[in-house]
Amino acid sequence: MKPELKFVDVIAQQQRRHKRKNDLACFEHTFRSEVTSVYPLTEMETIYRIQIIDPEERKRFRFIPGQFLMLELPGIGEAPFSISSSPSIHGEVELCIRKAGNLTNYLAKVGRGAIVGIRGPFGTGFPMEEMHGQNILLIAGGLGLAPLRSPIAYAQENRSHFREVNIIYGTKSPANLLFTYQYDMWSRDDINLHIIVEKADPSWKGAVGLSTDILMKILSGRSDDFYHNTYAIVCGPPVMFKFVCKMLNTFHIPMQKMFVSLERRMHCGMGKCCRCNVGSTYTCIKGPVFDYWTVMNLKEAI
Amino acid sequence: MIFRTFKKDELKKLVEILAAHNRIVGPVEAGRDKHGSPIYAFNEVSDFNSIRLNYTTTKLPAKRYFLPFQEDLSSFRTEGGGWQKIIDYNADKPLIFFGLHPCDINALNKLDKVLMHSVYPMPYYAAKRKNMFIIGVECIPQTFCFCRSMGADTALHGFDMFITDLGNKYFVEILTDTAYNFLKSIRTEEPEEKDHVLYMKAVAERNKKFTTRVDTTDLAKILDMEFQSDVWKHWGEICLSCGTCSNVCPTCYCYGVEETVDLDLKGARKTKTLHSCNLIDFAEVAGGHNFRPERHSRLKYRYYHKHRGFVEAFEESLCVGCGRCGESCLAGINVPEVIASVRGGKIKK
Amino acid sequence: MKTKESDTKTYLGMPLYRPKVGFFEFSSCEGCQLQIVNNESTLLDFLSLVEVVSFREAMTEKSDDYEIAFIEGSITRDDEVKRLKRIRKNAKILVALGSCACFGGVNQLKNRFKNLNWVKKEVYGRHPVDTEPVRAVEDVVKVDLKIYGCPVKKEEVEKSVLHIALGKSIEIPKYPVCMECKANENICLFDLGELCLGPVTRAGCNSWCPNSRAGCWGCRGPADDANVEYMKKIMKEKGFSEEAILERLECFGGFADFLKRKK
Amino acid sequence: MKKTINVNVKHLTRVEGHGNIHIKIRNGKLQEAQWEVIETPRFFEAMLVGRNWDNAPLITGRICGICSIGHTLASIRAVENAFKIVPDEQTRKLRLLLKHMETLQSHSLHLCFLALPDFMNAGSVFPLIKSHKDVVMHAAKIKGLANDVCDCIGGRRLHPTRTVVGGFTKLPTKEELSAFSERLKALIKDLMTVAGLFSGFKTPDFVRETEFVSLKGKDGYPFIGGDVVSSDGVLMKERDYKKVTNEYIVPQSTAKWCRLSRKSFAVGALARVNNNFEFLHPAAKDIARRFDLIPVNHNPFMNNVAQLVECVHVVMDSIRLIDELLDSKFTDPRQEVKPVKGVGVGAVEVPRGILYHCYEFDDKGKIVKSDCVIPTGQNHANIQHDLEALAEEYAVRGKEDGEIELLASMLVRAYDPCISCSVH
Ligand SMILES: Cc1cc2nc3c(=O)[nH]c(=O)nc-3n(C[C@H](O)[C@H](O)[C@H](O)COP(=O)(O)OP(=O)(O)OC[C@H]3O[C@@H](n4cnc5c(N)ncnc54)[C@H](O)[C@@H]3O)c2cc1C
Ligand code: SF4
Ligand code: SF4
Ligand code: SF4
Repeated sequence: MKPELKFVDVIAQQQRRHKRKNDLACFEHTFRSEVTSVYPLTEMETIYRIQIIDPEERKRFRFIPGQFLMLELPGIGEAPFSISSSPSIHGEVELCIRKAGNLTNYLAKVGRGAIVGIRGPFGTGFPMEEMHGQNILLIAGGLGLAPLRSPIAYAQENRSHFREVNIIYGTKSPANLLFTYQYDMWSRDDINLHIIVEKADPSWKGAVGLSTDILMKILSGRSDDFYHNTYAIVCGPPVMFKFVCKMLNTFHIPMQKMFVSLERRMHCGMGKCCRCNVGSTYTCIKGPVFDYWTVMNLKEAI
Repeated sequence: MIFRTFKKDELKKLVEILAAHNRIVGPVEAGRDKHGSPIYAFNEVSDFNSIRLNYTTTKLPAKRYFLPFQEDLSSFRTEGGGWQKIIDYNADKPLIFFGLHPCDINALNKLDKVLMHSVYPMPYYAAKRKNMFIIGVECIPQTFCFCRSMGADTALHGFDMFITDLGNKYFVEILTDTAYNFLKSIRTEEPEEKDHVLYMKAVAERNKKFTTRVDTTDLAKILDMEFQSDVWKHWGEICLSCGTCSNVCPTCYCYGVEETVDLDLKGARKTKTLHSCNLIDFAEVAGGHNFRPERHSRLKYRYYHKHRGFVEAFEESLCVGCGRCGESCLAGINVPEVIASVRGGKIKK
Repeated sequence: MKTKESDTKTYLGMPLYRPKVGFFEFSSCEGCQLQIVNNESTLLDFLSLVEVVSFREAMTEKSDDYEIAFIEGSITRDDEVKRLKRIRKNAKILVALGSCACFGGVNQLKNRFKNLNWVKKEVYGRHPVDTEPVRAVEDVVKVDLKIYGCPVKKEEVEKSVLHIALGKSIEIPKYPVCMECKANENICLFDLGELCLGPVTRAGCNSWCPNSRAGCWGCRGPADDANVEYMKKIMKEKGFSEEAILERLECFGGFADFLKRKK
Repeated sequence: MKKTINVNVKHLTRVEGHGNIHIKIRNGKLQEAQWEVIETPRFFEAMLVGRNWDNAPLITGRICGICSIGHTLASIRAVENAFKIVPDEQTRKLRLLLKHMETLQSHSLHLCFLALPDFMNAGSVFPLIKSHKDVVMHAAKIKGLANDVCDCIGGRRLHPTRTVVGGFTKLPTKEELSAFSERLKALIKDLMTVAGLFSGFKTPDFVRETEFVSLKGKDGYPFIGGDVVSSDGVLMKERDYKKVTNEYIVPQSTAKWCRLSRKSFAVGALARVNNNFEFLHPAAKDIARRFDLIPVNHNPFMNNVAQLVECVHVVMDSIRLIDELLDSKFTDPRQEVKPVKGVGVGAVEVPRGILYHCYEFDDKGKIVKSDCVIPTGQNHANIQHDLEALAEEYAVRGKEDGEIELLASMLVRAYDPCISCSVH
């Protein structure tokens, strides 16, 4: 026998496995997808509807609210974005993207019909089913409404499963408000929508202040039953969720019932590149959705 | 485990036979430093005589063979508005690694945990790792290594065979049938009782030579408690943020991804480059916000990842105690001193 | 050179912008421009991305109708200031090409001498010559992009131009040369007993000099957050003279701020 | 006869650096012909004062981007001469090989990218990429190979990193060298194609007798060090270069001018070929004869041909050098350097002529004084006198402004001037 090593083909080896997360081929697997609609929301944010091209892949694609995708434009870049649409629609997602740098600026030039790549879904989501039978507080600040739009859609579609549903949405100014066209629809399904801006302009007739102002109003004077049976989902800049969560905590809403979504730099989405680590926890795997207790225990999270 | 012994001159024969049919990577002398001492490196070798079996530690681990500094994750052919993605795991041939020390074998075992045995295994690593045939050798402890403290001074698995010098012959542990079959091409013998005694003596001799110790008791907890400690500021002041420690570390695997378009616009590629958590842009996000803008916060993170986070996830730390980072650091920042200082020890100025 | 066909070039279906570019040299060795002509294997692809309208070193035609102006060299005389300001007016994007343009390059070494008259006399005797203290381009006009190096790396120039054409952002490494040097598996110059500024110099040259076993002289200037103060201490502890360290740091002008701060 | 002619070329193109041409002819008489050098001086000689010896090659290499290798080698030679270091044979051969490749790179750049458009009625090489793609490709191949060899031996093609006082920091591998040897052998065909193209061009007929200065060949065509010789019979030691160059300052130029036996002299490829024809490789001699370049030739436009001849010579000689290097056993590339108080001069034949560097050191190896004399600086006066004669002659022949402008520009370009370098 010749003492010669045989080449081991890992691709052939992994064919035997079926669990996607252990499948070697899923690492760089990209769903070729088409941008089916582009709708500008504000000067900075645009909503992109993206559909997986292959019908089989489309059928199999599932996600839970709170999860994110890696969106790729070959040669330009790849970046993580929260899925901003209803989990009941398969193989088609909406991403609300703010112009922030290389990829996102380039995306702003891409029109309907462009072919992009998506990988995912990745990360943890909001435990919507666990919340059944409970009150929910959906609190967003600024672009935080993007990840929140998916649980809102879920709450809307499954309205009967929840008790009281409150959405609190705050932005800097009326011009920054996202998804204005959907507000009526949200209110219609017995969802209390509260909108507040930090700085009004002459046309603004709504509330002015911080989202904590509204939260205070909603929470004050409620019964212990309310506090004990309420879940909160908080999305927004770190300063905002820090204050909101602190307030929720003073009303004794359990920290494990408050959920936040963290944003970090990400290059893989699969717990390999380490760029998203908080302390030494992978935001892409253990997060981006964390309960507040966990966040409190993470070094350098906020 | 199956044990054998063979005469010293058989080793050359074994390497020559293997070299005739396979590619071999081994420790060689890459140059001499200003004092005339040899500097070692892992390189592809074809001649047994260029292998330095009694090498101390290589400056860099054999990382480029399983975690290359830079590799393409995929390439694209772009035409009109469309594109096609082409994926290549960049492994095409098996490689024999001749002469890895226990720490470097243990480093691979640690990398396996995160890169192969966690969710989303990394095919680029797996493709190369599965094609490594490893012949380990016993090391000579150096003043800067503390593998013993990290529990990485002996390799129990992760190799195909492992040889120990018994004076006039080699003692070999055989872990895989491939290794067993390879050994058929030379003359080996069943070890006798006196070989076992000799082996035990050799190991004890070596163990006596470990001089540097790191106290790892409750380290994960202590690191947590000392998160705000001022000692980090001291190390941050002298750290150059140059990334050398990560580059020479056999277990550092963090990376960044960049996409580039070919100059002729006909293609594009997605390239992975090893990064270091000590580099300024490691945790910088769009808009310029940096989660770790200060040097000390980045340096601290490196220790947290290795000695706390990894422990939490895999019940062992991501450091084998090879001491390479401390040896290469121009500022002299090294694991034993940093950990001692976090535990409340004095810092040498 | 004008060609119509490439006006329709696209990438991923997006039309490409084909900028008109001009190359202009000031006080310099013209090596950075030469680096561009020196890229024999990729020159044609490069030229199809841009429309070169002014490049005195290579062509006779010239035009003031350009969008990107590549400025090579430092500014040492009044007529240069005027010319540079005129170019700034015409150009949408002004690129400082190479260390001379970015920091004054080796030329700024004459600024070491407080007395410019001594400098003039040393070279021209009593003959009158016109010269001013050397300035970097950004000390005279606004600079939109800096491409570092003495000389520049052609790959970096090509990439920058490609990214402008594509509308992609241009990223230059923020970390130091050591990172690339270790990736290239070089023996550290300090192990060989030589000086090297790799730990504080901005990467992007792929550790050009250390690859040749020659220490880095810092031609690309400091990396972001470069720890120059401590590096100086390290070099001194390794037995290098204060003078030798200073000569290195001041050679290309990139570390001028660090040297000033000390005084 | 044309009575009035005005030629004003501001910032002559396709040359390195900034220079202007002014010609004024009134009533058929030459009133003014001026070669004006307006380049900004950078004061390299002053910059070096007070700095350590190891700075010299690194900094002076930045005098010129085109011949940075030549500057580095001249600087190294000056330091080595001052410190009494004698480079060993291996270093000498590698340096010569590096030098050859710079010559090939620079000559091919000048011939095919800067001079060629004049003969093909184009403003630059860019349109030729479309119309004469094959020629441009041959030229790019020649230049590319030369640059690749420079990368390999010098560390990079421009501002070399491996060349130091005492030798090299790192050697090329023999595999690399032998691969280049093969590529160089194949390059002869490309050179012949370019030669074929140039043989179809008409060299303007213009002759002005001049003195040619170059290094003197001893056991080969001269490139690095040795005695200085002139076609008027002057013979000097390298260290006495000042007696050859006799620099002086003129108002119209920031570069200094030179003279020797007459009011001006010429250096460069033509001077070298004229003075050292016998040492050329036979293949190079053949090309010279094909173009009627027989010494002593006094037509400055023939410098282009001389460059072509040298291209052939350096390719042939490089193949020989590589063969010899491959047969030798590589030794330690770098000698130890011990500074000595004193003066050292290094003369090197760079593409455009003899380059001198001279430094004076104190006992610690600090530079006390430095001086660099650049080939184009030595040619300026000659260019001026050629321009005068050319303008006069062609005015008499009744040429138009445009034609005279082109001829005058071509004349200056034929010298392949490195203007910023000459001012430094
Ligand atoms: C889980 C998650 C969900 C997100 N959801 C949204 C969303 O719904 N809408 C939205 O507009 N933005 C979202 N972001 C932020 C978005 O990823 C960044 O704005 C985006 O990466 C900017 O990329 P760029 O190439 O345009 O910017 P550049 O600054 O040029 O980015 C270069 C690279 O840096 C990394 N990077 C930079 N900033 C970030 C960042 N903030 N987070 C992660 N990586 C970064 C990326 O890997 C990117 O490839 C999300 C981020 C995370 C982590
Ligand atoms: S951290 Fe340092 S000692 Fe530990 S494995 Fe890495 S290089 Fe070796
Ligand atoms: S040689 Fe220079 S660049 Fe390379 S590792 Fe050493 S200090 Fe850093
Ligand atoms: S190693 Fe240093 S001196 Fe050399 S090119 Fe890079 S930055 Fe410049």
